[in-house]
Amino acid sequence: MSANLTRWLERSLHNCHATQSRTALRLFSGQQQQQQQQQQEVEEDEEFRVLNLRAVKKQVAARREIKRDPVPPPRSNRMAVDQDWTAAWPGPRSFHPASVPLPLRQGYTERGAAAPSKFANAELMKIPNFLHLTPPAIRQQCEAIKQFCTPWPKGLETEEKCKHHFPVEVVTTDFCHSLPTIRNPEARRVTVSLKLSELKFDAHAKDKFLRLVGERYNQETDVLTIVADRCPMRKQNYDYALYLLTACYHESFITEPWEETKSEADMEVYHFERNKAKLSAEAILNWNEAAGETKVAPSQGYAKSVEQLINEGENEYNIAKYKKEVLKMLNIPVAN
Amino acid sequence: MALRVLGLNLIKNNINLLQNACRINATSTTQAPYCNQVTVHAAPAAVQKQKVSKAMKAYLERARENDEFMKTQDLDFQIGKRHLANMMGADPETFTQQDIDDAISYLFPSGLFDKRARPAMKSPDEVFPARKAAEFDETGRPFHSMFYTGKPNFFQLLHDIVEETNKLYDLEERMLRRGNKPDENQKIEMAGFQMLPKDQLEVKLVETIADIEYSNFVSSMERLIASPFSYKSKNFIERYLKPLIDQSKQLEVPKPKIDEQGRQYITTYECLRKTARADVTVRMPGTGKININGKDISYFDVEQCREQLLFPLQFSGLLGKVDVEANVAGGGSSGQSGAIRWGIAMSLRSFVDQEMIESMRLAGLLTRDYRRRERKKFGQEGARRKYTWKKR
Amino acid sequence: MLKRALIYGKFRTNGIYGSFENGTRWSRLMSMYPPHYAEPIFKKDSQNMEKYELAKLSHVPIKAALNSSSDTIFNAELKQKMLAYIVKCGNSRLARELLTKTFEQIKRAQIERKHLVKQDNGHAICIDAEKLLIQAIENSRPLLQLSSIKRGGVKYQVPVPLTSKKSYFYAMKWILDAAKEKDRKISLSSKLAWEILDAAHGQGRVIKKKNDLHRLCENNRAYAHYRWS
Amino acid sequence: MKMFRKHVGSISRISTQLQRGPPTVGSIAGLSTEAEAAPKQERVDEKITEFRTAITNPGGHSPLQIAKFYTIPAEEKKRIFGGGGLPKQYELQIKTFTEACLMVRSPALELLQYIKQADLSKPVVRYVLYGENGVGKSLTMAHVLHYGALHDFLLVHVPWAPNWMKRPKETANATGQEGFIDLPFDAAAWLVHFKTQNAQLLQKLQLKTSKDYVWSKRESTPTGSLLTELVEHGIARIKYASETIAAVISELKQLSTAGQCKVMVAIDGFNAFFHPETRIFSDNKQRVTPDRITLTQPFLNITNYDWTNGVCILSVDKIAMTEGYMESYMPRYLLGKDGFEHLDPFVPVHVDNYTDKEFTNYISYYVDRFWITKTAPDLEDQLKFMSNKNPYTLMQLVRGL
Repeated sequence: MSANLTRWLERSLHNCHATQSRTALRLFSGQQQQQQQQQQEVEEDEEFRVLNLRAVKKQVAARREIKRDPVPPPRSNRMAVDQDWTAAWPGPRSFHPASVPLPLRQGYTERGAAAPSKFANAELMKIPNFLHLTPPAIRQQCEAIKQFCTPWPKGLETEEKCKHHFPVEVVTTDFCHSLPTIRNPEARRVTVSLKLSELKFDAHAKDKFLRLVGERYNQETDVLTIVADRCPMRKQNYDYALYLLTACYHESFITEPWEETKSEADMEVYHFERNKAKLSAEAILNWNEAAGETKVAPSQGYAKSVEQLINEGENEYNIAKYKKEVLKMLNIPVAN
Repeated sequence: MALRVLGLNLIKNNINLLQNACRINATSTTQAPYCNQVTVHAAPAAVQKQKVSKAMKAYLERARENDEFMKTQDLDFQIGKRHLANMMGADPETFTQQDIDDAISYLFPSGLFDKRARPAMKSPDEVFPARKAAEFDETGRPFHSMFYTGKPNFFQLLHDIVEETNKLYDLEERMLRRGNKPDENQKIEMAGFQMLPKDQLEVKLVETIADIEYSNFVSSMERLIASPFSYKSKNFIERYLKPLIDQSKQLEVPKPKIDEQGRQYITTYECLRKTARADVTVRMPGTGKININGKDISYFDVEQCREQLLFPLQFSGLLGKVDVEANVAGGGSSGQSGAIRWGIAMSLRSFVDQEMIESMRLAGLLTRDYRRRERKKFGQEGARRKYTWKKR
Repeated sequence: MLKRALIYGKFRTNGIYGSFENGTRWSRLMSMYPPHYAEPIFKKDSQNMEKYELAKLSHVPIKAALNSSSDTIFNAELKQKMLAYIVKCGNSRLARELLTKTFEQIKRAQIERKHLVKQDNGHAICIDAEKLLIQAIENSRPLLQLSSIKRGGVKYQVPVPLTSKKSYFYAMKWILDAAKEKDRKISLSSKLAWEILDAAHGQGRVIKKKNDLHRLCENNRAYAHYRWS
Repeated sequence: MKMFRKHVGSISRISTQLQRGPPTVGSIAGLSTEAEAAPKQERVDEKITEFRTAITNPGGHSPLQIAKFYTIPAEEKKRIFGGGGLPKQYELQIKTFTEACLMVRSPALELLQYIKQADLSKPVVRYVLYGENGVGKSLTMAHVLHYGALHDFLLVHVPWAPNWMKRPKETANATGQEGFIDLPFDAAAWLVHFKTQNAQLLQKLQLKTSKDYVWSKRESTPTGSLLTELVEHGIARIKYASETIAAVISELKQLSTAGQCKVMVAIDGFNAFFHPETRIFSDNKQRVTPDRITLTQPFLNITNYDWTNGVCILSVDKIAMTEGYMESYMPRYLLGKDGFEHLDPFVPVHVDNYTDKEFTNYISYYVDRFWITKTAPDLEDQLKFMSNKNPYTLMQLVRGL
C-alpha cells in the first residue's frame, strides 16, 4: 500500500510539474480522481441505476474555496545539463530540493517500497552538504586566491627552524558564525607556550620557577603553557600572559633570606653530608683507629649512590649501584 | 531474477510458458518465469473489439501508468546523472554508477549507521520493487491453473518438487530392476548449503507465503534431496539452495606488520568482554614474555585468569614463541582476562595456518563473548528470581 | 534429520523443528546466543572427529569458550564439573582452592602409602589425584533410581534407569554431601579427600549409599512394569 | 600468605616442653637419628642425578652446583630448623618427600662467598635479602644458616620477627623499663630456639659472662658463669626472659668482639622492627610502636655495626608489613627512614625468581618425588607461563597436578 501511495504521489507530482496546470490540492486527491474516472467509464458501458430511497437534499452548503497560489515547477527543471554549477550554488546553504537537479532519495523503508524522494525530505536537509565545494568550485577559488599569495620566508623551511627562531608560540582563535553578534567569548583566550629548555636557569631558579608556574608545566614534554582569558580583550590577555612569563622568570632568580634556614625536617633533597649515613660509614671505615689519626672519609661514589637511591627513588639500577659502591667501600671481594 | 512487471502479456506463448514451466525446468536450466516485463504501447485491435472485463480494464490502466511513470523516472535519472557529472567536473558519457555513489557520498556525507538509509541516487529499476505480471487474459480468464489458490507460483513450485520426486522414484525403481546402484560420488553435498530462506523465496516467487507453507516447502525439498538419485535433478535442487558462508574464512586475517626490531606484530584493538576493554599486541619471534599494563602475568592473582591467557597460546602451540603486550581497563579480573584471551586468539590468527584457525574457531576462541550481566527487574529479587510468595 | 536441524536451526521456532529430541542442539531458553550457535569443542583431542562432522560445523557459528574451560593441564572435564558443584555463591576462586587442596591431600596420603609399601607393590598405588577422582565418581555412579508412580491410588516406588548425565550428577553430589556431613571442625578439603579416596577404593559411605539404592531397586523390581502400564 | 610461617605450632610445642622442664638436646638428636636411619640408607643410591648434588655441606657449594638440590641431613635439620626457619609449606613438603632438600641458588652462593672471604676483624657487615613475595628469601637464609651451623658460628636466629609484633603469645608490662612491653613467652621460646641451635657449640666454647646480672633479691647470675646458665635461667624464669635475651646478646657482642666466638645473626622479616605500629595494645588502649617492645632493642643492638667477628643476614619482606605499607619490595621503602639509617651501609642481595635451569630442575625434582603426576609435552612451558617462574606460585600450582 505504501508503495502504491509513493508511486501515485510521485506520478501526480510529475504531472503537476509537467503541465503546470494542476493545483496542489489535486496533487493529493489524484488517486481518488482516477478512480472516479474509472467509475465513469464503467457507467458508460452498463447503466447502473441507483435506487434512491430517500431524496437527498440538493442544497449543499457552499464551501468557500481556499485559493492557493499554484506551486511553480522546480527550478531544476529549467537547468541546463552543462550549466555553471558554481553560479547556481555559490555558497554554503542547506539542501533545497528545487535547486538541486538530482533525483536523490533518502530514507529506510520496509521491503517492497521505494525510499522517499528529495521533496519534503527533512533528512536531506539535516546533512551538511558540500554542494558549494565541488571539485570545479575548489579549483576556481584557488585560482582566484593565488594572486594574493606571497612566497614563504626563507630560512623557515622546516618545523625545527621555525621553532628555533620563534620559540614562543601564541595561539588565539577567531570564530566565524552566523549569530547576531560577531563576538565570541572564546576569542579572547590567549595560549602562550614555550619549551622550558629555551630559558636559562640555575638549579635554584629552576626549582623556584617550577614551583611558581605549578601545573602549567608539563614534565613529560618540557612545555610551559600559560593560558590567559581573564581580561575582556585579546590584547590585554596577551599582554598579561607575557607579563606573567617575564615576572615569573625574574622572580625565580631572587633568593629569599629564609631559604637559608631550611632545616633537615623540611629537607627536599637528601644530602649525604648532613645525614647519619656519613657518620656510620665513617665509623665503620675508622674502626679500631686511634683518635688522633686522620680519618678516612667515605668514597665519593658511595655518597653519590646513597643520594641517588633516596632522591630518585628505588629501582633495580639504583640499588645495584648502591650495592656495588658498598662492596667497594667495605672491601668485600666480589666473585667474578 | 527480479522481474519487473506490470505490463500485460497478451502473447499466447507466455501462457504456454507458464503452464509448461515444469517441463522446461526438467529439460533446460532456464528459470520459471513467474513474472516478466512487458511493455504495452497500445491495446491491440482484438482487444478493442472484444468485450473487456472491468478488472482487465483497470489493470490495463494501471499498467500503462506504471510504464509511463518508470519512463519518466528513468529520464529524470539520466538527466540527474548528467547534472551530477557536470557538478563534479567529469565527463557525463563515462560517468558510472560507482562515480555517482562516490559523488553523492562526498556531497552529502551522511553519518547514518545503516547504509541503506543514506542518501543515494540510483536507477529507478533498483529503487522501485518488482511487480507481478498479468495473470489472466483480456476476458478475465486466468492463465495459470492454480490461479485460484491465491499463490499460484508457490503451489506450482510444490507441484514441481513432487513431480521431480516422483520422477526420481521411477528412476530408482528402474535402476533397481536393472541392478544399477546410485553413484556415491555424485551425491549432493548439503554441508555448505542451506535451503533458500523464506524471505528470499518470497522474492523469487513474487508471492508472500506463510510459515507453515514454507515448512511444507522445506520438507518436500528434503524428501527430494533424500532420494538416492537426487543428483539427477541437481539443477532443480540447486536453484533452491543457498550457499552458507564459511565461518572460518568469514573474518579476514590481517597481515602482520613489522616493528623496529624487525619482528612481526599484530595489534587487535577493542577486545571486549563484560565491561573490560583491552588492546592486545602479539609479536612473533618472542620468548613468551607477557606484559599486561606494565606488569607480568602476576597482574592476575587468580589462577583461572592466568589459565585463560594460557589457553589460546597453548592451543595454537605458540606458547613461548610469541610476546604479548596488553593494555586493559575496566571490569574485573575475569572480564579482563577474557578480553585479553580474545585479543590474543584474534592476533594469533596471523601466525598460524588455516587449519589451526578453524580449530581455534571450533574451540570457541575466536567468538566474541557478548554475554552481559542481566539487569535486575523491579518486582523481582534479581534478574530472574521472584520474591518469596507469601499469601499474606 | 539431525543434520537438517543443524543447518536450519534458525527456523526451528517456525513450528516443525521446535520439537526436536536432540538434546545437544537445544540452546537454553534465555541464552544470549542465537539458537543456531553450536557449543565449542575446546579440547583439542575431541576435535579429531569425522571429517563430515567437522565440515558441517565449518558453516555453523560457535559459542565462545567459557571462562572456566581451557585445554591446559589445569583443566579436565570432570574436574570442571566437580568444581561447578562445589561453588557456593559464585565464589569459584574458593571452590578451586578447595579442590586443589583436596588433590594435595590425596597426593600426600597416597605418597605416604607408597613409601610404606615401597618394597613389594609400590607401583600399584595411584598417586594421580585426578584419576582417583574419576575412579571415585565412576565407582559411586548409581544405575537405577526409585521414582514414585501413582497407580490405582497407591504410590509405588518404581525402579527407573538413570541417564548417564544424571548418574554422574548423583555420584558427585553424594561424594560432596558425604564430605559436608562430617565433623565441621575439619576443613572440607580434607574431608573430601578422604571421601574420594574411600570411594576410589570401592568402600566408604558413598559406595554404601549406592549399593543401598541398588538393593532397594532390586527389591522393588516387581513394580518395574508400572513404568509403562 | 597463608603458607608463610606461622610458627605457632612449633612454638607451642616448645612451650609445652617448657612446663615439663628443659629437654636435653642430645636426646632429641639421638631419637631422630634412630628414626631417620632407615630411609637415609636407601637414599644413597638415587642421590646423584642430574638435579642433585652429593655435597651436603654448604661450605663446599660452588657455582657448579647452582640449580641442584642438596640434602640436609635429618638430625641437622632438626637441630637448626627445629624451632622454625623453614616456611610451613616447605616443612610439609619435606615431610611428604621424606627428605629435606634445598636448591643451591645464586643469592645464597653470593652470600656464602661474602661470608667466606669476609674480614672478620672489621665491623660486621649487614646483608639484606630483598625480593618479591615467595621468591625464596627465607630458604636462601636457611641455606646460609646451615653453613653457619656447620662452620662454628653461634647462631642468633629469629625465624620470623613479625610474629612478635603481630601475634604475641602474651604481653606484660616490662619490669625494668617504664612504658615498655614484654613478651615473656615469645622471649623464652626464642631462648629455647637459641639453645637448641647452639647447644653443642656452647658446650665446646665454654663462654663466660662478663658481669653480674641481678634479676631480683634472691636471683642473680654472677660474673664468670657460663652463658648456657644464663640462657637456662631465662628459660626457667619466663618473667626475666626478655632481659635475659638482652643480656645474652650484649654478652655475645662483647665475646665475639674479643674474638672468643663467631656470631651469625639471621633475622627474617627484619623490617617488622621498623613498622609504624604493632598489634599490641598498651595499658591505655593504644597501639604500641615496635621500639616500645623490649625484644626489639637487643636485636637492633646486634644489627648495629659496633662489633666484630660476626655476620648479619637480614631479610626484608613485604608481608612483614601490614596493609597500606606493602607497595614495594625494595629495602629502603620497607625499612623506612629509621631502618635505613640504622643499617646503612648494608649490602642488598636481590633474590629473584627461578632461572630457566632452576625451573627445569625443580620440575624434574617434583616429577621424581611423584608430586607431579600429569604428563603433557608442554607441561613445563605451561607451568612456566602460569607461575612466571615464581617459586611460591609454582608450589601452589603444582599442588593440584
